[in-house]
Amino acid sequence: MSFVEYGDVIQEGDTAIVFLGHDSMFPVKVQRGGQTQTRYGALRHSADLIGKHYGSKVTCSKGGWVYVLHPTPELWTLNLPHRTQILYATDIATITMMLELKPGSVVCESGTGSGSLSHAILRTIAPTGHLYTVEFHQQRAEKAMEEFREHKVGHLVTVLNQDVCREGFGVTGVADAVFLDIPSPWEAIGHAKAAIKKQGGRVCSFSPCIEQVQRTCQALAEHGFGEVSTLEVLLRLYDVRSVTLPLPDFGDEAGGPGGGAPSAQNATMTCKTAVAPKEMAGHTGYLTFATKSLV
Amino acid sequence: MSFVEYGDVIQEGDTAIVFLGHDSMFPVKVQRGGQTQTRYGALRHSADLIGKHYGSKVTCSKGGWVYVLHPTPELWTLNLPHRTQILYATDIATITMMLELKPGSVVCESGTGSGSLSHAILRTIAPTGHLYTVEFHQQRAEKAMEEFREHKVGHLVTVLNQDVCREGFGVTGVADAVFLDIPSPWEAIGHAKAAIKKQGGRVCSFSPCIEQVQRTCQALAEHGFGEVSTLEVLLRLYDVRSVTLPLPDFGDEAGGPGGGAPSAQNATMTCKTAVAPKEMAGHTGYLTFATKSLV
Amino acid sequence: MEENGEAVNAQWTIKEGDHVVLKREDVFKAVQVQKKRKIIFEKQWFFLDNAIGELYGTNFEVASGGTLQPRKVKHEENPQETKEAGMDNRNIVDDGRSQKLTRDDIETLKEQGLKGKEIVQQLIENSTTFRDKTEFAQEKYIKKKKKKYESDITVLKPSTRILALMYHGREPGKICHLRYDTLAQMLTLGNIHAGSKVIVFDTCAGLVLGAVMERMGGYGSVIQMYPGGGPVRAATDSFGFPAHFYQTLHEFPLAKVNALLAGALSLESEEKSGLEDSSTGARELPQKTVSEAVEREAEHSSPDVEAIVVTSEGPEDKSKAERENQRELRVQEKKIKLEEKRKRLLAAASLLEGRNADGLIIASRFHPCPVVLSLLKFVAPSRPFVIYCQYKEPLIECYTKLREQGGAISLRLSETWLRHYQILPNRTHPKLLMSGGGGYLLSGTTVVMDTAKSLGPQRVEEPAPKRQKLEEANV
Amino acid sequence: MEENGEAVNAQWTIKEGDHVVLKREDVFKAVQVQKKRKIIFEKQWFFLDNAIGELYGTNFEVASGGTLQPRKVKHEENPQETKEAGMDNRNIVDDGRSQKLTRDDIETLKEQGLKGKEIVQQLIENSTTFRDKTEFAQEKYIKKKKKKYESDITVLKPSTRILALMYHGREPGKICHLRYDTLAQMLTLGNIHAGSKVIVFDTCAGLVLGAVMERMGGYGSVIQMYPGGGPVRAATDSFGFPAHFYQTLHEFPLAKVNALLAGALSLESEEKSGLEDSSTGARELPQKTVSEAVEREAEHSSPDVEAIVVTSEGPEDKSKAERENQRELRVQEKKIKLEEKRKRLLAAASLLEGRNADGLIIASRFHPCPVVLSLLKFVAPSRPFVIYCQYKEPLIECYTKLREQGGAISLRLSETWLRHYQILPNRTHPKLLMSGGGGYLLSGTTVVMDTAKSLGPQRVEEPAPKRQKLEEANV
Repeated sequence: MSFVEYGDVIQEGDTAIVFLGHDSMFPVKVQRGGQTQTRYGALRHSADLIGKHYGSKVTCSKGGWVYVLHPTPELWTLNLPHRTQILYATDIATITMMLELKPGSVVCESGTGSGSLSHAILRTIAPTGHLYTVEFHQQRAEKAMEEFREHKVGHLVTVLNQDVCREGFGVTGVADAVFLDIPSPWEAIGHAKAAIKKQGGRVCSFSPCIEQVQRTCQALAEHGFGEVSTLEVLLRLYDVRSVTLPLPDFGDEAGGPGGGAPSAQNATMTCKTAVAPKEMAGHTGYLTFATKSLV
Repeated sequence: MSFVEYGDVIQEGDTAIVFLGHDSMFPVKVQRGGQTQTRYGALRHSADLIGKHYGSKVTCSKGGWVYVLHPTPELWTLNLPHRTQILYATDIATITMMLELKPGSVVCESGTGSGSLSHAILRTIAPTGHLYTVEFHQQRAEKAMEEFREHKVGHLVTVLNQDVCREGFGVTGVADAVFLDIPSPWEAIGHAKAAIKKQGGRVCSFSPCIEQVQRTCQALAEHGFGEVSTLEVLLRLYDVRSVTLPLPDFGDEAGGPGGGAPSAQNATMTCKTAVAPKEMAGHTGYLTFATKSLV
Repeated sequence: MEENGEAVNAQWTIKEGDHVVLKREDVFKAVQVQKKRKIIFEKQWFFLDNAIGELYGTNFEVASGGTLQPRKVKHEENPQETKEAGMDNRNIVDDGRSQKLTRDDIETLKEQGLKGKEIVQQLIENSTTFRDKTEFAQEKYIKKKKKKYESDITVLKPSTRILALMYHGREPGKICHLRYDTLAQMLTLGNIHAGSKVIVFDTCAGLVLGAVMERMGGYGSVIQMYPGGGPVRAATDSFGFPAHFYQTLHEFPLAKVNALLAGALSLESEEKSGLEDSSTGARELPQKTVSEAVEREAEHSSPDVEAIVVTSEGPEDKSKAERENQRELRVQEKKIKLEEKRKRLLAAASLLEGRNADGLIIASRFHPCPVVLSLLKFVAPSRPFVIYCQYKEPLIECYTKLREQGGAISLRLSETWLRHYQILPNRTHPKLLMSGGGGYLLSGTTVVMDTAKSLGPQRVEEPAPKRQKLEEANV
Repeated sequence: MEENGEAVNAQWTIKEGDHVVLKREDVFKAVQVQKKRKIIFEKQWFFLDNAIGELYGTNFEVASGGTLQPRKVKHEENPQETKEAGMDNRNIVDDGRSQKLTRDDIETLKEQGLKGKEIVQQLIENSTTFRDKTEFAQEKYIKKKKKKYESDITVLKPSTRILALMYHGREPGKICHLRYDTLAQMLTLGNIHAGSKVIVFDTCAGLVLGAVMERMGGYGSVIQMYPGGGPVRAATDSFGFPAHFYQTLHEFPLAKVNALLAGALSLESEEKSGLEDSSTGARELPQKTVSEAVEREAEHSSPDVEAIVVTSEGPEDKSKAERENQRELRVQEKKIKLEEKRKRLLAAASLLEGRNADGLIIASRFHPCPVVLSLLKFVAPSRPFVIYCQYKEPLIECYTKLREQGGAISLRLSETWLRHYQILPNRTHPKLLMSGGGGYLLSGTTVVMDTAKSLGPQRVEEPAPKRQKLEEANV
């Protein structure tokens, strides 16, 4: 297993996802002799995990069972330890396509944060691309590199612990795409431009506040970026349900209460429906994309 | 007929709505001896309209027919002559409820514009309320007053032709609610405050751009308004349709092309669905509400 | 109009017996003002006695012993000056020791008599990490702390806005998850206004009914259709309408709709059946009480519906008669009530019988299809109707049925998206949480039903070219 | 890796035969670069001859005779300086005479050789009402005028982003109204990446297939399932993938899925039926040509799919043989093609037979239910699948069936809202028009199918308490 290559069988050193039920799961680093407690009892790594197929149902010591899943960047996003606010799959998907990432792409990113987007980028640019990710916060930079190695994508990534606004990405003229998720993206636009290939490339900035977007768009225009476009993608999840609606009783024509009419007292009608949740994420951030054109 | 009182029968002087089909209608001022051309032929007012019930089907000279509808502020909004950009029912509904308008409310409005919101306000505050509406543009102010009279709501409204930012609403301490749809609402917040009753009241400002909202919110805070809340309401209309989806042909188990299996070549499945239109109004404006509290 | 004038004078003062709404931050609660009655709101308890005689809109602080102290000067709530948001969390090391004030310190502050707002301010100033936290974290922090230490309560006059917000926030299940902006659409699309005759069928605790009544201002008439034993008006009562509003309110049981449509509910037959009904009525009564009890769980203060009806008839005599007399009186009262009920039924029936209602508003947990098909028969042509449903599928069915049946045009199935914004200097963005859905509406306009079909070559709603420009259009 | 190295050197230069995308403003068109071939784009015609040898991303102006002139210096497009939006339309009196330039003046300007941009500028400067118009009206005005007089064309390398934008904007019907952001979700939720084995079934002109191939970068394998006579790849070809990408692409007919699942499509039987198939194949061929002709209506430049397949086999001999030889040759070629086709079928079958695909992506006009239930059988456990449908109802059915059947967890029905913004000083707001809907997705993860049901007391996806915190979780 690695985050960029599927494996069939759980092996020592793998990061597996233990799935307990809807929206309830956690990652486990599989270690010979290791043991993990779940609410259905213990999972013994050697006996219950190693050698099993990913996607298998595994019975815990208390008799309940779980599924053990192969990690993907998307499952990781749902399970990673939060060191910062993170990007979720909906924004990640949009960023990946709008930055035109594909195998072989060279990408610059800042900040690394909790590595949610980084894993998704690495998945997409492997096996021939490279990610330069810049993180201001030292502990976070170190932890990220450690995770990349554990997830067997360390060879695809360079983590730099520096201030991107002052020191840039540490590379020049190599990137196909640059992604910014920092408080003052406008201060890094010049560095982004410098990092991009001379033949051109794409840039994306993620910002929660509209004022950040305004300043960033201004900086992009000043640096000669084209196709500047700001958008927002919101996910609306639906809950599939069977709902039963009562049919009203209009009585009989003689005015008797609760007549024996076809629409009798307890008549109901059932239909399948997809219901939006009571609350949803109403905003994550604005995504601003731009193209550095051929000069 | 008036815009604040239903009538059953079409009378001379009424403004009736001629409904030709989905999203195709226009207003007609009913006049004895008058005649109106439609694509289904002429409508003779005396013979075809006057004395007929609202909601009747009327046959035109070429044999096609139309429905003649009683005017409502909402039908008027869809049919009025545009002198400016106008507010539509979705925003109007939100404004009316969030301003707590009801019979007897005294309301100040600026600008009058094409009178779309004005008619809706008048409908709601009749028979005992009053609307003071301020319009900068003289021709528009005059045209609005003319329409109010024609629609028999003239007694409920005072139209002022002045600059609300400099001269205010012409009344003090009488309003339950103030509505602003002007380029610089922040310049009129002081006047809005002055117009509202000493026991308090509500204010709403409609602005397309976020910068206007920001300045307005600042002005509201500076003038001591509370419960400042900015929101946006978007209408998503659905088209109800019957869609037929083909069922794929997986062949028979012997590998013959297009087998006589239950899922035969031309099998289909039909379902009722509600489809969103390809394009919808993505933004009209931000609505900022606030309360002038008891002082 | 006399009582109207009286109402104007009195309307700004909180009086005993008033239905009011308490507000703390964004949380509302509808209560009736009664002396010596303990109110529990947001985990605080207090008495409203001191609110009586104060003006609506007054802010109160809860003092010791649960008494309310009016605050005359109103501050803005946010400790704005302390807000210097660190743009991200980069400098935060969570060591669990970022709050320099200990629990004991806080207790001491409280004992020193510091007000809630001041305690929150102290907490913020003593938090070493506050400035480094992102705005989102800051908001959460302030909100959490505020909730714990602040206690300002405002007493408000009820309104559709406030009650719709309150129900949606606290008990959406009781109002079929009808969101306030959706209710707003219903009132506007339904052209609800003074002087009209509107049919309302709501199983939203009477919230929609109350909203309609507010918009009619006591002019015109409302016929509330109800299933089961009796109309539910818990939310309606929370509006605190003046008594005369209730004189314009009628109710009619769904169970008699078929009879009325068949013309079998004539005045005479109903008068006869009135006597038969007396037992039925009695049987229905407890049923009704139960259903209302359920509806009113959290609205302890709402008076009984019947009580209100009686109130408008004048005060009851509280004579000290013998037991026999009392029993006699009770029988008599019951008879009067039943007679009253019968009269009201006939009055509602005669309003419906004309089949000339000016509007129809439906928001129920029932399948909307049979409801709208039946009740639309009572509506005059060229009038709007609006049907709410929490789910889209039943309205798709309604749409199809109405298209097949005819008699309705401009059918429109819609939904609204509601988005709230945070407007703050350099921190402007949509709120991070939004409502997933506010339900669906089907609206339309009635027309004269086409008895002889296919008169012309047109289809009822054939797609037409964009707005036709006609010379006479604006004559 | 040699051809890869070659591709790197050549990839920035426009070459004859390249698939490129033309861009003007927000409008795209995919074409193949061919000499002396007239291109019509946005009501303008021109030849791409001069583009050959230039770099991708170059802007061209259309000069007389339809030749392209590269513009080396790139200006920002908006005549920003003229934009002083009157905040509303209050001062505009529409007298139909606001444009001081007459049609003749404009023609004169054109004759004087003014470029489109300059004409638009002139028009703006000569419009008396322009400054008084609201921003919305101004944008409309500029756009209208630009469209009429400007002609800058950029030649771009195709990508999923560009082609998805192009199809959604120009021919949404051909891609089942799949919006680009929805396609983006599919690729991410499907964990599409180099080295995996992915099953794709799309009736979106092969756009989804192309997007998947782009994300796989020529590593791994893709099996395209197709209905009818042959796979449709009009959009796929527009990506201009290097030839070696096509070596990783396989196709398998839906009509043989049951046979394959039943194990009846063994290598031997297929070899025998290969001969029988030859007539069938011939019969199917014209059918395919028709369906492709329909799909390619607007894509005149796309080469025939078979041609590409052959290309990867090497250049054809163009010997001048006698008629007999030619006929013989044609028969021979046909045989070779059929043999090739049979081999490809078997290759695809053997890829599927392992039932260990790493992902399944469906975006079709067919009812998704039977499709997903069949094709999911070819997918390994613990792999993602994503199904697109323009309508929600069929996916609700899919969801229900999959829950009943088991073998899939984390089922998620979703939709995305896409909102574009105008970011301009003092005029920032969401765009006034937005897409009404981008379609719906059902996604999930396969698991080992439970043969003996109800092993434990749990239900497969029982609602669980919020994220469990476990000490070992992050070991």
